Amino acid sequence: MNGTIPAPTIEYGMLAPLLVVFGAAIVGVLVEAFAPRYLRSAIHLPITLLSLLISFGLIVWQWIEGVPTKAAAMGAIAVDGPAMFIWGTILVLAFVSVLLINDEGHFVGSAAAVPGSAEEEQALYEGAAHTEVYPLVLFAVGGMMLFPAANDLLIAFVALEVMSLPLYLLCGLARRRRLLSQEAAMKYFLLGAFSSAFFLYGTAMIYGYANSLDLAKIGATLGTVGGQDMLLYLGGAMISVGLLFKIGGAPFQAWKPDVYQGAPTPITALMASGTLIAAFGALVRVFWVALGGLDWDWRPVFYGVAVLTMLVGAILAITQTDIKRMLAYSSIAHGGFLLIGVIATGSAQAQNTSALSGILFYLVAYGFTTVGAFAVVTMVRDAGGEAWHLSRWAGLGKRSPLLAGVFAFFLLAFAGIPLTSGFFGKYAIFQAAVTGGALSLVIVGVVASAVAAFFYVRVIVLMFFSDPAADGPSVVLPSRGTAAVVGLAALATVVLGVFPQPVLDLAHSAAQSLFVR
Amino acid sequence: MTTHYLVLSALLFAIGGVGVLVRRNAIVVFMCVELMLNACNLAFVTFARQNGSLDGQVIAFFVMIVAAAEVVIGLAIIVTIFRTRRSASVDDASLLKH
Amino acid sequence: MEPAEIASIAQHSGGAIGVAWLMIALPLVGAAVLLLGGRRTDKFGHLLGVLMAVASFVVGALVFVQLLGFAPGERRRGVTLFEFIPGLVDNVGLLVDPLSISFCLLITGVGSLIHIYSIGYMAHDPARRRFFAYLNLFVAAMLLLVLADNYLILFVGWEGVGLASYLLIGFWQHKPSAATAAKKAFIVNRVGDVGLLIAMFTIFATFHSLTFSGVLDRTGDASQGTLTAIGLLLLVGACGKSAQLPLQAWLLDAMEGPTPVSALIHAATMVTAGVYLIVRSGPIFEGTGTAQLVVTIVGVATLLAGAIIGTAKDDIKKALAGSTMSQIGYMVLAAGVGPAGYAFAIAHLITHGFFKANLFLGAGSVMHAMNDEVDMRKYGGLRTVMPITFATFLIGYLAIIGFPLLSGYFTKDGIIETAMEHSAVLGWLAVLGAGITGFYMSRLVFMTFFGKKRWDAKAHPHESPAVMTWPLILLSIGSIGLGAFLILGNRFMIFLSPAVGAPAHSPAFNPFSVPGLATLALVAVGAVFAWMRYGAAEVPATAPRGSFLTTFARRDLYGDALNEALFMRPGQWLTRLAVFFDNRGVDGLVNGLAAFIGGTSGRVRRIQTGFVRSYALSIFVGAAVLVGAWFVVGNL
Amino acid sequence: MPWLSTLMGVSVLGALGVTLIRNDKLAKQFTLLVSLIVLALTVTMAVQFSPNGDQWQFQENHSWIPAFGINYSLAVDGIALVLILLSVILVPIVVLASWHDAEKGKRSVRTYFSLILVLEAMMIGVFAATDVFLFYVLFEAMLIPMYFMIGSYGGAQRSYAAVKFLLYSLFGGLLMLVAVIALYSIAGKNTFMLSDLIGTVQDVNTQKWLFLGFFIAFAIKAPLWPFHTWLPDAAAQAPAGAAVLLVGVLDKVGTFGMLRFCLQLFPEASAYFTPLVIVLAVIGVIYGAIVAIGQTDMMRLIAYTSVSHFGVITLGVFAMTKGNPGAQDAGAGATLYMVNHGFSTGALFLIVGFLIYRRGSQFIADYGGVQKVAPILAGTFLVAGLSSLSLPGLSTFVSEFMVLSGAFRLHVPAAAIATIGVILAAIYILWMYQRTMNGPTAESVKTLPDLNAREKWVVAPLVALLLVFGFYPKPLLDVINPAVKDTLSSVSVTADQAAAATGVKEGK
Repeated sequence: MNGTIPAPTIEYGMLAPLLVVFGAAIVGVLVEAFAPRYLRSAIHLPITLLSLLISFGLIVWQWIEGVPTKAAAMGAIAVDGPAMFIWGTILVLAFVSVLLINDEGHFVGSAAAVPGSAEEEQALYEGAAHTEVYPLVLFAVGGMMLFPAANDLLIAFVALEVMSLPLYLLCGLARRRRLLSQEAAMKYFLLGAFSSAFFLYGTAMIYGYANSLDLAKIGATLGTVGGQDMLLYLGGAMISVGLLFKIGGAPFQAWKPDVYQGAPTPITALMASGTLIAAFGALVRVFWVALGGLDWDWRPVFYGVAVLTMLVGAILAITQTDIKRMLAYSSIAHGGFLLIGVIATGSAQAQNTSALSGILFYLVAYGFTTVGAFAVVTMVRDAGGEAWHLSRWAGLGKRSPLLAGVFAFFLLAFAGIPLTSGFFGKYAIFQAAVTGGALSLVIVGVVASAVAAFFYVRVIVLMFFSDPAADGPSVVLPSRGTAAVVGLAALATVVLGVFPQPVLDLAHSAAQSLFVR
Repeated sequence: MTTHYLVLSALLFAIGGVGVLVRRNAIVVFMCVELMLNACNLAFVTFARQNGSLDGQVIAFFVMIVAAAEVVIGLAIIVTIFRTRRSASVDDASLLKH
Repeated sequence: MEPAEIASIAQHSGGAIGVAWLMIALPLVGAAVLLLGGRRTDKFGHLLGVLMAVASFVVGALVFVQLLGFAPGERRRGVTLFEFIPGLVDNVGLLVDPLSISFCLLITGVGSLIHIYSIGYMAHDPARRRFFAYLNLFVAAMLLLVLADNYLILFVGWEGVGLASYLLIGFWQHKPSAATAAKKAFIVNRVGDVGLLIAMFTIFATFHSLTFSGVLDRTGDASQGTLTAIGLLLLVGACGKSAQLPLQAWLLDAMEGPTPVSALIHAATMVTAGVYLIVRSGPIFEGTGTAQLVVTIVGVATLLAGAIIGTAKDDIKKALAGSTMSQIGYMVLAAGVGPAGYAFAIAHLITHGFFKANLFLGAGSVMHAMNDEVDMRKYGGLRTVMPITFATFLIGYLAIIGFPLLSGYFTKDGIIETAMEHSAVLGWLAVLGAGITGFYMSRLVFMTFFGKKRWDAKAHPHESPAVMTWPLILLSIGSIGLGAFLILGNRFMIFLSPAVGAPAHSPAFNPFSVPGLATLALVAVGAVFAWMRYGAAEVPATAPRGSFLTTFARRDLYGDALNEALFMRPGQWLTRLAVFFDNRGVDGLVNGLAAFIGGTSGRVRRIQTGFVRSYALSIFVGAAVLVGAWFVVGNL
Repeated sequence: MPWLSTLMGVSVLGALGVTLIRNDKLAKQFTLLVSLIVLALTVTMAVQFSPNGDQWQFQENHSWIPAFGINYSLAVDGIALVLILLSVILVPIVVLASWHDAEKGKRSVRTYFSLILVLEAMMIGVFAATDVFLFYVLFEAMLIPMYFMIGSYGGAQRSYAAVKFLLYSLFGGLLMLVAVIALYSIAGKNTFMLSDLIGTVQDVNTQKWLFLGFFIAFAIKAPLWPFHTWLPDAAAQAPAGAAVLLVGVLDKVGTFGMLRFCLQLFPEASAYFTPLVIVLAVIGVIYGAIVAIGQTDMMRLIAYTSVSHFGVITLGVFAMTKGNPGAQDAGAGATLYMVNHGFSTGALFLIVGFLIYRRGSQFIADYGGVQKVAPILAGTFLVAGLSSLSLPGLSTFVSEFMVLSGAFRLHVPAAAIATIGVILAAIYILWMYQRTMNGPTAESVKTLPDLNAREKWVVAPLVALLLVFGFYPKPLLDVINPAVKDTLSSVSVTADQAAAATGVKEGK
């Protein structure tokens, strides 16, 4: 002990994208506190969108300037290629989701009011709105950005919570079907908290083993400490519980269908894209940087998880009758496919690069398609709000061919039909896996894809080949925001399916440097 | 010596975990989660002591703050659902299934 | 036996032979014009058809004349037409030689007469134009069959005549029996075709060629076993087309077609294609005694079977069909004997073409007069009302039973003599067949033209118009003189020998040989017996029950029953089984798999109970399993 | 001039154009025009193809996704050329034949015709692709337009049929995807170009697995017994025009794939599996025919005949193996059969489609004696049927003979048993003909009109092609034979053997 503690250095420049988002979130809170009610919405939206844009711009600028090769904030936050790629993706998807969120009618006027009570009526009458949604979303987005960049398990934990806590709340804010919404919030919250306890306990064990929470240092410690393997295994397993919970890996997937179904659809879109991307970013970082030397141990375990996840997702989706639940199961299955990519890593640099770039590309492709799909879900409504039950979708292709066509296209992308983005995503992952020697996993993946194709195709059958019900749901004229979302998502799905090269290049160069240590 | 604390921490964590599984009241379930977090804190502090570094103790503070934030959110959600359903039993909220 | 020497083929261009393809093309164009022209050609369709047939005959005659101009050893002329399948059959070519030209003249000659006859016979049929189109098509295909210089093109013609036969048997296709008969004919022929196809595969695999010159000149290169296999397979093909046992069943049903069809296709020409095939492939058969033996056995068996069937039929056309089977049996028998028999086989084929066409057309004339009645028990005493028909029919009858000095006498006797030389058993069986022929043909004539009138009340028989009787007259001239012309002095044998090879020793016609006399005697016995039963005695209007043997003959020797029991019924069962298996088994497996996955999904989704505590439990257990797994894997 | 891209481009632009035309009738005429332009362009291209020139002609090669080593690479050899010709000839015919097909269901007529043109572009691309990955992409993407054509415009069971078709094919395709990826990794050349990949997989065991991945996909597509059960459903439910494109062209991609990819990429494995495949093919020939005999629905019947015919084609493809002196004949025959079968089955489907359109029933039992009221329809039906049973003089015979003759030199019993199929073919065709066209005219068909002018124009070119190539197959064979020879040489048959197989040509 020299008595002097060196002052921490913070690379504000590198962290600027994060800081912008968090800053904007805090501004949002202030707006909520001080701005008059009727102005709030008008102030929030520009702030939110602008902050996301600025943040994105900063990332682009930084990318052009050159990707940093050293972790920022005393090694706590790694602003490296993959992190920046993920940031960019999350920001774009968040931007798109905000457009969706901004649409009228998704959120309850007063969350505290009992559903069906006079109080609620009053709130609706007054046009009350939970404008807190915007800062909450920004906080969540900030958390999503921090999570995959966390180079320290403590930061990871904090990021996890920063990302999750606003989402718990957002889940409970649906205007219609409020019982479901509240139930979803509660389930998500309790299970989320439960799983982060596991994550934290695992962190503690790792700390006990390595005497550090810095991922790089943990990685360096592996194999140098004798007789403490128990701590390491326990820690690794527990951490993976927390991470797998977030991506919905089996057997930790149970929350996903319920929460996806109950949450307001724009929030589901944000979760299904952003959270998944963030969680995968974190998972990959933790398991490569910190536990990369232990891959012989975690790889078989993940192998089992991946197989189970793909099969559970694909098989359970088949008999779903609710479109949002079905998409949730589909998201589980896609999580399984992505896990193949995680397992595909190997010792060789090139192999790791191709696996990582595969994962990154898949995340982009899936993220856009899924936001687009949920955006379409928001537009198909009947008297009771969004028409979730699949039987209500019958004959949609005849009523509004364009919308149904776009949705069918998204579904085909989910199914991984060539000339859609989903195909190249899957291809990139499978290819990395085959090269990495995980052929058997790819075969399971292929079988799961075939099974999964069934329920995507079934929706197309309903929309196009069945006759419409007499009192079928109508398609609301999309607001400019929603239309933009659907259009952008469709465009991304096409472009990534036909000319994936630019994005592949980006993902590749992001993955090239791998993670900073 | 520190092993005992670790065992205690593990026990607390397990008790918390089992509590989540067996208790119906949402508040109690949530408290059990808090118990698990605190078990983690105990482990952090123990390891800090064992390894002779301060990090673990600092971490414990971080965790407490996060836990506090979690309480705020959690109670808000639980109270809302209680107001709606007049029940704090987690088993009553099971509309979303299959 | 060593294959007989046959002359080599000289490529030819120019002259009539150079345009020999016109023989085929003319009727083909006729068919095309009539079929594509539709109703517009109704008015002159029959005339165009006749014109094309006659034109084809004229070309054939010119070709024949040119061919005669060559020295005997140079009478095999090849004409290359156009490229076909590189590597397999490089060119489509024609082979004009004594064998093929004989057939051409028969086909176009008899064919033209039958065309002319049909003008009258089909005068009242609204679809007469189509009939002539099909007849033209047949003539073209048949000529292609005999003129082809390789097996593959032969097969094209072979199937072409099958198609024409199918179309013509089913010409009155609104009649279910006609449609069924047509289909049956085609399918049974296809059984034979399989034999021919596999024969061609084997030939190509062995000789790397399908041209006659490429194969038949090199039979020595192949092993005995291969030659036997090829021979037997060719025989299967021949059996199908020529209605030889065991593929005879279709011919009797084929009589559902209009009578000129029966005359042209199912008596004079198409059914003899099998004989042509065997004779043309002579070197192959000569290289293998086994195949030859089988050929002769099939021939004898069929000649007897056909004759027996002929004795029991009351349907005049079916009786004649049985007779046709039987006569072709003779030809096959002769063809199986080798070069010594070829000339007789073909000569009999030609004379048979004349007298059988004569008989069929005569029968048609009778039917024409009797409102299409075919049951001979309803005829009787027609000789007075239809003198020309009777006279020509009588000539045909005498020719077929081998009455001395008429055509059949010379050619059939030749066959019997040759067979006798080859094998006494076969010879005597052939003699026996001749005796039966005497019986059933006499029966036919007596029942039709003699005895009491047993006509229907509505029947007003009359002599047919000249357009029908003139062909009869011309055919009966052939029936009288052709045999003597061909056989005496071995004229035909010598003419044919460049194409099929000369026999080791030329048999001279000997009218007083033991078999010859025995034949005459047996024929006489048969005729007398027939006179006693059907001429002198009363013919009952309904057929008596008869003995077991009669039933046996009436039911076509149980050929159909056998086919039904052996193929049709099991086939139907197999089909049903296969359909069931496909729906329930193969498709069931696919659908079952889908149902299984769906069922699994339905059951497994129950784990998603909706209770947050059960989700927590799954996380807890999952965590425990994960931890356990890490430990297990880590300590491996 | 980038011929192949132009062809695809014209089709795709046409497809887009059709969707913009508001007037249905105009849209149809436009579609017909586009398809005729494509046909004209293709013929112009085909004329410039020199049969004895380079194996690959009209090459185009652009990098598409360099990250994965994928090229947009097109070229044709003789085999691809004739199959493209088949496709572009069938499309205008199908368009003309489907004039009123899409109107029944009150569904978008424009979409239907647009889908046809999209499909046309993909059909051209899939045969012309010389990049394995590009082939795969089109192979799978083709399913989608066809899926919509069956599902939206088909019969009562169309959803079931469409889903079954899509999932079945997709499953096969995914297995192939695994093999494609594995091939890429094993070859390690960072390219999917077929020419670069040939001969890269040396290990026989690996070859076997990769072979299976490709083969199962193709066997499902083709369809080979026992992977065939999707076809009767799809063909029976699809509108006749779609059925023609499905069975006539799309399914050919399966056999084409076997020839182009299985044999060339995995020669040893192909040789290893040849006995198995031949057994399956022969079972398919006989089984398909027997089941066809037992059908009561005409469209299903024709579908099963195709199962039988695909058996023959597969037999031919796999008779193209090392050491078979008949390899050249078998391969050229199989290729020719693919073309002929397209015309023959196409004609059959379309004519049956006309019949069904008139009477509104697919069941044989609902007909009888149609010949009397509609002789031209009956006549053309018979011609198409006869080509299906490979009557000599019609082009199917030439190819069937070549295949069986070629296969006979490899395996006598297999070819002999397959030959029995010709009897069964006669039974199913003629029995169907008899039950529908012959006999007394059924009451319900007494007023059926005969073919109208448009329908005659549909049938005439098909019948003409069948007849012309039946007697003069040389133009096609001249193009096919060198390509087959080149293919054979990469299936490692030595030049001498191939020459011996071609035999007579040089020998004499």
